Amino acid sequence: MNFDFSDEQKQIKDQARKFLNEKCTTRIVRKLYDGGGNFDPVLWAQIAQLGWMGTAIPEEFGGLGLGYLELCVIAEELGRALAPVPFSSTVYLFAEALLIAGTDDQKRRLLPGIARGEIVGTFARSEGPGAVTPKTIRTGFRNGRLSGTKIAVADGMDAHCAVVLARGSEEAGARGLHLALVDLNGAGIRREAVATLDPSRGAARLVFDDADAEALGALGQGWQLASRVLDGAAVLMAFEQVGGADACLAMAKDYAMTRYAFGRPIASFQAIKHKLADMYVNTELARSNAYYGAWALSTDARELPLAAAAARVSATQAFDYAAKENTQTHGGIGFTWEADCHFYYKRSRQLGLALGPQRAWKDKLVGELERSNAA
Amino acid sequence: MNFDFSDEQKQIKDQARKFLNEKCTTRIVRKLYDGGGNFDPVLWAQIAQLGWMGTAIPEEFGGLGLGYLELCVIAEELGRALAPVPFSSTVYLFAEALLIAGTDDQKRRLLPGIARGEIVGTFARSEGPGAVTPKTIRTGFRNGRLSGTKIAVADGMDAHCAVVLARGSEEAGARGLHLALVDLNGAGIRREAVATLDPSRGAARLVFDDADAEALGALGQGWQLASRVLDGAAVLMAFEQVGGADACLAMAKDYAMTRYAFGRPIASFQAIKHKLADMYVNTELARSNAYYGAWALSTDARELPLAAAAARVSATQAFDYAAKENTQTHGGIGFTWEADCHFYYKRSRQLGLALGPQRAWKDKLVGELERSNAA
Amino acid sequence: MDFEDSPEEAAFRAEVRAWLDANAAPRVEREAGNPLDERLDSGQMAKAKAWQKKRADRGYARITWPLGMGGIAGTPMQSIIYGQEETKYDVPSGAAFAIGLGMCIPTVMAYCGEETRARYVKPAVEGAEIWCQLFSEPAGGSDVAALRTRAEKNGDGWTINGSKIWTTGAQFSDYGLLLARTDPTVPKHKGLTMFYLSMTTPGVEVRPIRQASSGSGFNEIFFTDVRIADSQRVGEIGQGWQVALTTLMHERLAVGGGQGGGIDVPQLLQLARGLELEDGPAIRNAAVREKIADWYVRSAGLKYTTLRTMTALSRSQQPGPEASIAKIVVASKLQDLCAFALELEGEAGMLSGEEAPMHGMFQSGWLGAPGLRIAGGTDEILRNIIAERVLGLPGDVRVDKDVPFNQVPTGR
Amino acid sequence: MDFEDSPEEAAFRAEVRAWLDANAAPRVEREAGNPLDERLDSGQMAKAKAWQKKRADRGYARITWPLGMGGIAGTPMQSIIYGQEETKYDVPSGAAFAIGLGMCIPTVMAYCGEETRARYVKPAVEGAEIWCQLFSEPAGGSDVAALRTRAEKNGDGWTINGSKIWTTGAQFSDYGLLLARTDPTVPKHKGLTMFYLSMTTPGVEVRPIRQASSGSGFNEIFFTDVRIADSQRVGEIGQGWQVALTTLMHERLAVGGGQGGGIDVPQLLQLARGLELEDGPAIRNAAVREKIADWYVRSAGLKYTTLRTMTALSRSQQPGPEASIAKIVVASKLQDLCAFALELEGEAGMLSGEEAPMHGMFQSGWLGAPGLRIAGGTDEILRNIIAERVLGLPGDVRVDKDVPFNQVPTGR
Repeated sequence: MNFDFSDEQKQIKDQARKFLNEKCTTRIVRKLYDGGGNFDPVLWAQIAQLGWMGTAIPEEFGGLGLGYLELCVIAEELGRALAPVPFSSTVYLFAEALLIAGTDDQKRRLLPGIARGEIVGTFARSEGPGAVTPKTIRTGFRNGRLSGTKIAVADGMDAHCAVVLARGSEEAGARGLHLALVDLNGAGIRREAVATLDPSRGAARLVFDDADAEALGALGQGWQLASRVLDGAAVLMAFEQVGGADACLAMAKDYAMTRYAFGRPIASFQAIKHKLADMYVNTELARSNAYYGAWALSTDARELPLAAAAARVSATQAFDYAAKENTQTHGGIGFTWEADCHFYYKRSRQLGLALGPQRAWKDKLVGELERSNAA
Repeated sequence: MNFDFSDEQKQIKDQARKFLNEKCTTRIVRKLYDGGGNFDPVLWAQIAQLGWMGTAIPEEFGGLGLGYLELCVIAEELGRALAPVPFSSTVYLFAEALLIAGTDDQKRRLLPGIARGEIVGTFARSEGPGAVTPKTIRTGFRNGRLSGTKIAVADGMDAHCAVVLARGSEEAGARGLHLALVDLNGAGIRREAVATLDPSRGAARLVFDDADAEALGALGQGWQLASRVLDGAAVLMAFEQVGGADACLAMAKDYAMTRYAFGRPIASFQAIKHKLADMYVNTELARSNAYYGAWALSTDARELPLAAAAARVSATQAFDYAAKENTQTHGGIGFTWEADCHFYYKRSRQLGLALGPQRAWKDKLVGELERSNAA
Repeated sequence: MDFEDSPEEAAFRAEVRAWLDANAAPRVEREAGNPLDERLDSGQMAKAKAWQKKRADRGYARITWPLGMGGIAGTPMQSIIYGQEETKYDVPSGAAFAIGLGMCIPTVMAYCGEETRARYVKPAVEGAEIWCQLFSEPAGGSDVAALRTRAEKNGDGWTINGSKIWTTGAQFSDYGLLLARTDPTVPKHKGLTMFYLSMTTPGVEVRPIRQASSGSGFNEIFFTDVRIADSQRVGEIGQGWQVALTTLMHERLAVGGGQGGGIDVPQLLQLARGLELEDGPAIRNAAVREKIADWYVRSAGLKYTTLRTMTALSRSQQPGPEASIAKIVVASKLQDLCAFALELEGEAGMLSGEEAPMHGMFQSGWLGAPGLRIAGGTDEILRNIIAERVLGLPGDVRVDKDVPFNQVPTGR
Repeated sequence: MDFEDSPEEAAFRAEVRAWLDANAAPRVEREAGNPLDERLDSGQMAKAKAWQKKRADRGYARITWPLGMGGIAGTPMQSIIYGQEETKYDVPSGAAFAIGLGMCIPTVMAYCGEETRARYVKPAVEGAEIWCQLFSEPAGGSDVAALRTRAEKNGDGWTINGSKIWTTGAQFSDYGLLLARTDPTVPKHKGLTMFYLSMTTPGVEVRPIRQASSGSGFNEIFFTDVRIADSQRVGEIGQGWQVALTTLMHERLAVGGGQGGGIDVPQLLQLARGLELEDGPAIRNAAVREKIADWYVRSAGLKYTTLRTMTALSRSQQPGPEASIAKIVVASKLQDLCAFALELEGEAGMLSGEEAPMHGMFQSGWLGAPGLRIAGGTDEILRNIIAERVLGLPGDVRVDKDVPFNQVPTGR
């Protein structure tokens, strides 16, 4: 039985944690909250230096060629540190879309820049409130021209390129969808910053008006490819969420141990103890589900869709609970702008919505159970 | 503002409680659990003596002609006492079906006997696992003959008569359904006792094989009439459920105050205090929703379907929670056969399923909200 | 059982309505907002004060108070009826006066001499002077009596040093009711004394607290060598906790309590009607319907609980303990319902402000909800209160009970 | 990261499989039942004992124990591998020996002299003698150390009076490990002493406890003037609690813990596929799907947590504290999932036994779940344990800490 990270992977994790502990305190998150831009470019440059963006990118495309397990442990630490950088958009989504669907030329053109931290990428799917289904994709992609609006696109103000899910033909449902690769600095593209719950993670409305774009992957395969990209991203983001949940538990514990009421630490009251025990239980379950997702992703297993959905749902639930009950444990002080609790509260929701809400993943999960049960 | 029972109604309630405290201890429930029959005939005779079955039956049909508010307060006390008698089947369902849909002759024939406690009645709707929808009603009622099977029919072993929801024509959906009134001692009827979760409330499988029956209410109105009957019964049963939840809270509190662990009453531990506080909150909300249902029932208000659904859902949730957490508060001793906790646990589920599960009532509730919102 | 006024209530309602008709315009629409971010600018404040004066002159400012003190010596039910009717008119909010009139002035009336009462009651009820309550401290939290702000006897007056927090309305208050520690060598409840003071006294500084939801309805107050006279003492030295209990009891008498900022089932229903999910309109989705029903029965349960309380008042009975449950139910419901709404909105749920569906109502509710679960008693403290005061369960073990305050462990 | 055996593990697995192939038939089907109602009739017991002997002879009865004592001095991982393989064969349950070998005998091995060990260990590991644990009492509950069964020194032996409860397997046990109070005048943990005794000693009476779910897996044991020798003492006088902690520590080392009696998501999925709801097949209903997903992630989370624990064992590391969470998760899930299944079944959900869908599996699980939430530590105690032992939070205030046991308040 070998269901854990290796010593080498754990070492990468420890180093990442040490680095972020030092370079990515919540002070830099606070700076963005107070209006300091969409992300922290200094931190971005530093982690590029460490090669993190290229962790799972093969060496032939300029990456470190390590693998997904290594990327998972880094993701957990980024989540714990609330790192305000366009990592998930660029690495989990954009680079993965290229790796999964790109031509050799497309990979050569973009992946080395990603690995060096020079290219920020994103993935644009949603066009407005409600579920994202093939029916709701109205952005058109025909003859190399892209037209339509995407909102809210994570890191859309800072991305150089995007992969866009778009309709290429009138063919019904998913079969008419393509993935389009677009340079966001080209003509016919308007970007508008949109405010989101989490000011430390920028987002945009992208308006394409006959913009130049190229196909990524086979035409008509857009929906399937996007699903596969999302599965991988869900696993990686689950590690970010587990890291965030873990950080909340640690914060809540530290506060409860040092905060006294009625002559005793509040950590000695059952209401607090049981709350923290529940946080722990949820977080451990989420961690285990995320590990399974990591295994499935790293082996490109048949079980990936199920494992990804379970990791996603479990991690979203754990981070939600930990973030809100961390604030509650802190009491009034936890609801002030000066406390860090709200950074986690807002991030928990942002991550929980970014790849689509729990509901959609639960539906997918049960679909996978039905399929595997029938098989 | 006059949203409470009157002093006279409260007096009826106090008297009912005093009477049941004395005559309906859990000792008689235990007798039935240990195999003493389907219900307690002595208690049934005593409450007939008090006229409870006729509370809402007009005087001209042999009842006391009081009203639904008076019946509600009695229902709460029956629920609190776990009274093992066929009261709900006979009074909330069977008698109400007659009052709502019966001809003058039918009423004259049966209501006086109900009021005297001589006739036990029931209402048969479900034919097996899953939802009860017009589609699932296969029991046929044509030319005064009834054929089909109903399960689980509460008090079906002891009832003299039943109202049966049956299909009278091939017309699609609800429009082909009738209510049939049938003497269960007639030819072509087989009854089999079926075990249920709550041994103190008997139930049966009723098999009709070309049995003699008569129509109750207009043909084709069976579904609508059944809905109206269920709405009323849901309100009345909500009072039973609130009574049961209240009893659980009282039991849990008494136990927690007298049970010591670690040198202090367990009632002083937050885990227990907060559990009891939650029981209280749920029960008070359920009580308030039940009161609104009582108002709607007693005035036959347009709001009855919504009020009944809310009362039903709220009371089911409150009793479920109170019954299971009462056992939990008692710890090991609460899970023994000798303790009374399990009587409430089992009754809570039995009542929660008897008129159809929460799910169906929630769906109806939202349907009503949609309608009133659209109006 | 019905929802009708008694004949007396109906007559009073008609009288109120006639007066409101003559003095105010009907309300056109109500706006939902974050319940924790209520702020008044000075223009609004002037209007609020003018309206308060008008109400006081008519005796509708504090209906249960005596004639000539802003009231008509009315019943609690009449007070509720007035409130019900007033919400139908476009009048300024009386929120700025709520704490002063609901808590501070009743305490002054109960514990101060004739002269002080004559000086302060009337201006307060007429809206000319606004009061705030200075009890909570950073070090106290749920343990209010563990406050550390010192009042030291200094000649014939007192010197105040320390700070207070979570003070609603301090920025526009003229006076404050201050609970301070006068003797740290006795157990915590025994060393407290109550005072009042002008918020313009030298050494008093008010700083707004910025909340996690961006707004700032609360303040932090700093006291640096603030000198006040002994005549500003309210009650005996060392009796501060008993005086404070009077104040807090008045707080609990207020019917209702929790507010969800106008975000509830109807709004969720509206959202669900407008959104498409994977399998069709959200309103047809069984999971959505189930949630709507769950929250509806809690909202409706609260609504009818309030009507039961009002019925008790209408019958001149003591209201039951049911009123304690409102905030517990409302705050968690607000948090869960808004989180669910954001899920329905999907990726667009992360948008805040006007970009989001329904003007970002659910985002704003979700951001404010953690505050609502804490302010005025955390969920946990409210459950303690229900367990102890309503159900009569024993209190927790009290390790600080008989210990001199300055020897109680503080972890520091 | 993978789920493969290491080469050593694979070799051991092959060895075990070969032995099982030679000694047992493959399992045909597994039956779900109520986890709390496990009982053995005498025929089954004879078979179980025979199989235990066979395993002991091979060294597979207690793999981590020394050679010649039913073990092969193996690793915890080998023990797990054996367990995994054995479940694939149709062999008698070893449940009857679990408490004796898992808890009682390790305590005997740790605290008793050579002679006693030589007498008792082998018969126990070979299944000839069965042991039970006599700690819990009606008066104790979650506060195990508050037990009241007295052992009084009497000449060169002891006289036992009192009663024990929740004793699993007492009806077929030969010996019991007994924790008794030898000095009620000192604080509760200090006045305890551990003994062992034959369950056939005069004055010992075993009565089954009937559970709310109808079954009776537990017993109550009464001691009336039971005489035992001082040589039956385990550890020093007054050291009983320390000895008991050894016993209980062995309990905690058991991997896994909670069992849902084979009622979980796959069974619910099967039910949902077969039922029609108002709007079509239950499996297509969004609310049903949401619940299935919620429970699936909890079950899967537990499953993979167990694999993480096994990985730690496989790597010869200390398993993490994750194992503590199993029963909390399983018990509540069982109760909620079964209640939900009953709701799906509708009015027919109230049927019990064979009349109900899927042989009444969900009814039986629902009836047993309250017991699972209590037995072996209530939900509340387990949360305390996680908070204190895993997270390192402080214990609750202990009013009975330094008080002589006979002066601790009991409410009586």
